[in-house]
Amino acid sequence: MDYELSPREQAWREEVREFIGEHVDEALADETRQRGNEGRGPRAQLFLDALRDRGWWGLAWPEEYGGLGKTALEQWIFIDEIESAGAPMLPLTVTSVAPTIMRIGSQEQKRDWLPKIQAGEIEFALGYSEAEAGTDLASLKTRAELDGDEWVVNGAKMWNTMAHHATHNWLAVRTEPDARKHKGISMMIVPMDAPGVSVQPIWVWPGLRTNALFLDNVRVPRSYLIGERGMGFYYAAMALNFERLSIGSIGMARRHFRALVDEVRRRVVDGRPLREDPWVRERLARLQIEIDAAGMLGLETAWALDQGRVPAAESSMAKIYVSELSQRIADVGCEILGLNGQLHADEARALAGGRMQWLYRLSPMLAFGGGTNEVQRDIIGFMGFGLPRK
Amino acid sequence: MDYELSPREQAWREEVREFIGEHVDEALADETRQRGNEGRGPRAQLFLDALRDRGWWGLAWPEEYGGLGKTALEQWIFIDEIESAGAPMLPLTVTSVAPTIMRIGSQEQKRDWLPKIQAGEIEFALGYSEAEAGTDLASLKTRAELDGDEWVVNGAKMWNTMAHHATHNWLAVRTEPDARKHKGISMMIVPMDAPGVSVQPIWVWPGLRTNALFLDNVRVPRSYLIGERGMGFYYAAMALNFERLSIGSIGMARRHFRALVDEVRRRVVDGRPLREDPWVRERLARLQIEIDAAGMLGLETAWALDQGRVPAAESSMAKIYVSELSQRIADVGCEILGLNGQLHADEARALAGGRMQWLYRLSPMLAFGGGTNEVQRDIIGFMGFGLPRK
Amino acid sequence: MRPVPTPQQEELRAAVRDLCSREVTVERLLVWEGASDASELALLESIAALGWLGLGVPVAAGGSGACLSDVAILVSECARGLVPRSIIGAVRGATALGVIAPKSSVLASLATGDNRLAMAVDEEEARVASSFSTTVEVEGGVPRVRGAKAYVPDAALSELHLVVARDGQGPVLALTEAGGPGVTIRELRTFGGDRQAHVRYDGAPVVERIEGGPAAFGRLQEVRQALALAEMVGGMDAVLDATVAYVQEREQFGQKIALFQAVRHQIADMGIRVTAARHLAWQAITRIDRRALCGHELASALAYTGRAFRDVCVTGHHLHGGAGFVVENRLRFHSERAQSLAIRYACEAPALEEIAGALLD
Amino acid sequence: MRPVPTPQQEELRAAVRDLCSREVTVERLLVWEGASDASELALLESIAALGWLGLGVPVAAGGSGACLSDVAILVSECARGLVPRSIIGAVRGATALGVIAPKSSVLASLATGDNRLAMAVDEEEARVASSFSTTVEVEGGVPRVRGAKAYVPDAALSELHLVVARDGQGPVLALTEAGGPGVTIRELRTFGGDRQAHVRYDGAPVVERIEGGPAAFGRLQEVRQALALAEMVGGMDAVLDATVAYVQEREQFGQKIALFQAVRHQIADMGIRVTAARHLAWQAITRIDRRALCGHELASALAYTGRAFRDVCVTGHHLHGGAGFVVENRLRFHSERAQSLAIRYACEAPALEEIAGALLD
Repeated sequence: MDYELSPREQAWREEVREFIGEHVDEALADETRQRGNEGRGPRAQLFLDALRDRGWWGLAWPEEYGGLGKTALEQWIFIDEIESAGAPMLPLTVTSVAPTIMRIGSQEQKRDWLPKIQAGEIEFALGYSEAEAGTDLASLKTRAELDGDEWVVNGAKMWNTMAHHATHNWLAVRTEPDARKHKGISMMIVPMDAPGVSVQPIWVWPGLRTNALFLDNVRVPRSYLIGERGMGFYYAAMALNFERLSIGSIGMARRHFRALVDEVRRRVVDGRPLREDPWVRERLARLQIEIDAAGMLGLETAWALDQGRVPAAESSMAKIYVSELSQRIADVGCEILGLNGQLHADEARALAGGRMQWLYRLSPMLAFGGGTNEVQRDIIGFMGFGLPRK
Repeated sequence: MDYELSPREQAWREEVREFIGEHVDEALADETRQRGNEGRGPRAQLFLDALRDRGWWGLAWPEEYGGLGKTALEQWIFIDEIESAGAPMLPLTVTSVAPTIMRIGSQEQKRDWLPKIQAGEIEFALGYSEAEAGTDLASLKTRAELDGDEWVVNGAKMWNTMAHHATHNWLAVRTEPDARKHKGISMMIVPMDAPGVSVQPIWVWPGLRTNALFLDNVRVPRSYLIGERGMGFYYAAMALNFERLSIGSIGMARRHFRALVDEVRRRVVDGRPLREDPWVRERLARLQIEIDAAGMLGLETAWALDQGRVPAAESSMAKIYVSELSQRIADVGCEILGLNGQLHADEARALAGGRMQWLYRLSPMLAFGGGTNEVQRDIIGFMGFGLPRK
Repeated sequence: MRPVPTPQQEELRAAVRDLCSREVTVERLLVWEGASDASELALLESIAALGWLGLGVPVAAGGSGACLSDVAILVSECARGLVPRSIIGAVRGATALGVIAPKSSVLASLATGDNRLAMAVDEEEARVASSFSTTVEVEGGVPRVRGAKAYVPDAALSELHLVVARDGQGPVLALTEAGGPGVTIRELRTFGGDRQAHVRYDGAPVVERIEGGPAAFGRLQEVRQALALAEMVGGMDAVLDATVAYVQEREQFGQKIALFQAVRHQIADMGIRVTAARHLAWQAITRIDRRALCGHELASALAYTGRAFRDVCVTGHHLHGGAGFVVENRLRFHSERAQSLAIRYACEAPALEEIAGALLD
Repeated sequence: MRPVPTPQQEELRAAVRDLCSREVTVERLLVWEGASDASELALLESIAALGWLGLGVPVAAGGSGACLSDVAILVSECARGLVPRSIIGAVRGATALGVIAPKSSVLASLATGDNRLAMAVDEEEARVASSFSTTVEVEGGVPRVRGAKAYVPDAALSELHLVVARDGQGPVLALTEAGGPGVTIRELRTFGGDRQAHVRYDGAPVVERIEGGPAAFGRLQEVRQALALAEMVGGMDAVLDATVAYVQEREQFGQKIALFQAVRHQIADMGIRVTAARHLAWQAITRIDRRALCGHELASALAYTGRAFRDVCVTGHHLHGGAGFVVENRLRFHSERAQSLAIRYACEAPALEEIAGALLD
């Protein structure tokens, strides 16, 4: 048994930390929070450019595509440090779409799309969910039909978060209406400037914007269907695999918890340091234990990936844990900060940067989004413990 | 809205308390605990006789059967006070079998059985569950076939708790093998001294004895089938109705909690009163809140019964709450008492009478017994909120 | 024992529900989140016209003289229907003053809605009254308030402030005019979009001093907490109902999600929490009403209900998924109020300590 | 980073598992619950013969000189297989002494099983060492132990006691002979059926004094806690495995109960707890082994693992229903050990306070 980072991993962590130390400050973290999904601010752009210059966009890419081929554990270290610093994460275009194209695209498709991604010239919104197909992705109805050498796409997508800034959409569409529902889906690229594409904003509780995407007889070249026809559901699952490390990352929760602890250390209430309050001590200690526990689950996911396994159960465990824990941190945080905990983050007096009420509003999404926690628990049962499926 | 007892209810509570004050002492409570399911001790017998002399066996019986026809709320007060005092509860013969016979039995059957029950001459074990039919009672396999004027019973029952002391068994048996499984069951009385009846002890974790009951060509008169053929499943459900107030009663939990609180008030650890320990204060306060909440659910069940409703959802809520809370009381109790909390109840030095470790062992049964908490939650969904059944 | 509303209370409830279904639209909720507008004022006037602002104000002072429990029914139903907090606050203010100062000269104006009363209780660095630094002292023959109050709900919307201060002995309660000299109001942006403010009183003259000393302050707190319990219970009911409806409507994997046992069981657990909270809350409210609180029961009701409301909201959001997460869904308004009410009225730590004290000390 | 056992550790594990499957039958568990018998002694001898008692004892003292992590693997697997606690206690005693006093003269006899070492740490009214009243003082030229120790595991079965006492300064560790003068052992009935006793030392002569002062005591506690973590993790694994197997075998309502989503989700939650606990525990064990503990991580591992083990047992019982409740079912032995281990080694309150201290003070 061994839980220590190797010297190489330790050095990598130091390197990432050093980079963060140089490129991340409170102003960047504030900008990141304030912009929400409103596209990148100037500081974030600088930061991401710096990441690209360093070659870190290709952190997880195979070396043959100019990537660094970092191990999952090294990726996990990177994600953990970035999140914990409150810096902007690499875009999904880089971490999810690109590696999928690398694996499933034809030589031509790779030649067409990867250089533009690497150059930061194009950016994708991810179009999986629909109003009636959320957790149950295989039920999606947006369809594409071949008309000569073009696909004609019709339908609507929900939660198409980056649509109002993206240049392209990475779309799951039904191309084989007669096949079984899991077998009838393909992945397709749709340029956002194609005629018939329209975007409608949807504002959600934490103050973030997402979108509904409408596709009305949108025509795209035949070659924009990436990989094989009918394999889209499995490609989406593959893409999920690239996100396993992120969805169970404890970095963000740890950052908010640290902000809360810092505030408690400073604060005096009723003439007494807040940190002497037994209830506060007990609550914070419990959260710390949970954070420690969640961290181990993320670490295990990374380790399992490096063993060449698909850590379905492990990453589901981490996802459940982190999402439910975030809710508890927010609740405890609000109560510890008291009435101040209600202040909007833009109020200068808001303690802990107003993060606790923001996390309170954000956390439900962590639990129902990305595959509800019910589905995650089912996965743990099936994949982790061999329980029978229905 | 009104949560106060009426003067009549208040007077009844006083009357019960006075009775308990006169007839219950620590020696009785100790005897009750020590005997477990090993039949009644002399003190318990005296107590139950006193209850009978007072006419309280018929507390819940209709007046036409010599009962007091007390309201559900009055019964709830009685149960709460008895449990909270640690006195022996009325036998199920009196609280469950007798009222069922009163409702479903023929005039002859009532004449045959009720006077003997009233006189305390006979006592029933309840034979519902089987090894493969626990929560899923309707799957029971013990069968009875008519042979002339006699039923011939074959099969086996599990968790037949009082079998080694009872004079009779109140048995759910399959009499209509061709009917749908819920429609094929009847209720039957089997004398324990009938040839072919045998009992095998089963010891369970809290140190209690229960039994397996074996029936090998046991012959009983035709008239021992009580009520209508094929209605047994529904009669068992009716009997459950009479137990709704007991299964969600918070009395026992409150008694154990009080013992724990008393111990904390007395105890000094590391030279400091235990009650000053912030962790202890916080834990006990939380339990108190939960006890208060559970109490309200029991009260609502009683009130709903008095409105003429079958409070299926309400009593399921109370049952879930009390069973899960008992586990928490035990856990907190063991930890508060520390190493002493492991002492067997027979050790004189055992704090709180050794009850915390006993409750730790007993509590799982409260949650899976009497219809698992999963089934109770299903019931709440269906009956309480109109959710669809499968 | 009658753990349900009386027929009269049911009538009141139905009337409120009816009003809310007409007047409290999602469109308006989104507007009111930003600021008071004409429709909010119109709703206030409708409610005043129905006599509801003065429901708990003594008849002699121009109110209906209903008991606190009736007001709690009103407030609970308003909370369920998402009536703006500023209006619930007006009911709260009038009721509280009606209870602690039934002969106050300003009561009549509160009952009609001509004036509104904000309650300035909390301070930034103090959670208990003994730490309050706001004082009432006679200066130049006039009693004046000096100090800063924080997170005062509707301070800028209200004509009158009831300030909890100290006069060298226990807490005292003093009425001041919001628009009077020496009062500075700085509005705050809160996550729930209600209208709170920091208020400085720099020698603001006292219009009326409430007699009764610490006992009056204690009673004020009880009344505020009773109405907070009513708000929480009303909100919780709304969240549970909405969620029960949603799981029977939403389909995934080819079936209503209510058919998934894991979903059903979450509904069951919400139901347990809501039921227990409702009874604990109403037991406390009715006993506050008849001044018959025993021991720790208010603390118990507050801690349980505050926690339950927030938990029920979290589960409600979870089961609603994306549909409940858009800003237009009523669910999130309830979730905001849940957090806001719990922070102000139902903090866990002091409740636990009070209960522990009752058990152990 | 390699959060799984080494191949050598897997071999050890398999060997223990094999031994347990042969020797630890339910019939024997029921006997051992009452008292040590010949079969328990025989098992102790087998284990001694395999060199496992001396696994963590230095080679120079006749042991195998394995690291603490290897001993933890052994202990974890013994716990999983329900090896009697008295035998696990013998491993613990030998290992602990091996770590804190690698040159002790009695070590060789512990490695062979000729002697067993009981650790007399706790006192009835004291939870922290600074409150201990047991002393070591020189009387008539001989250091002697005076005081009472409570809940000493296997006190009567062991030839030697390692007593934690005070000498006017910090805690000191002294070896005494259980059968020597001035030692009175009163056995206790515990709910888990293990063999604890209250022991009075009335001037019992010290056979050997362990050098190292408070640091040695600190190290002793770490080793004891590390092995307790190993025991808890082993037990938890066994409970989870048994429950996973049972829900796939038991049928109700015409289907395997594993097909009920509510059952599956309870298994998933058990799995999460067990997985997180396993890693927290092993991280702490391996860091204790290499003397590289950071901050609060031992406290965190203890609090989490102790709670998780008990919770997993409760869920295990729940899903087993009646079948797991009969005294013959192994499940309840694990549940007893879960409570017993948590009470002794993984109390929540001090762990929380240690973590809070690390965060806040």
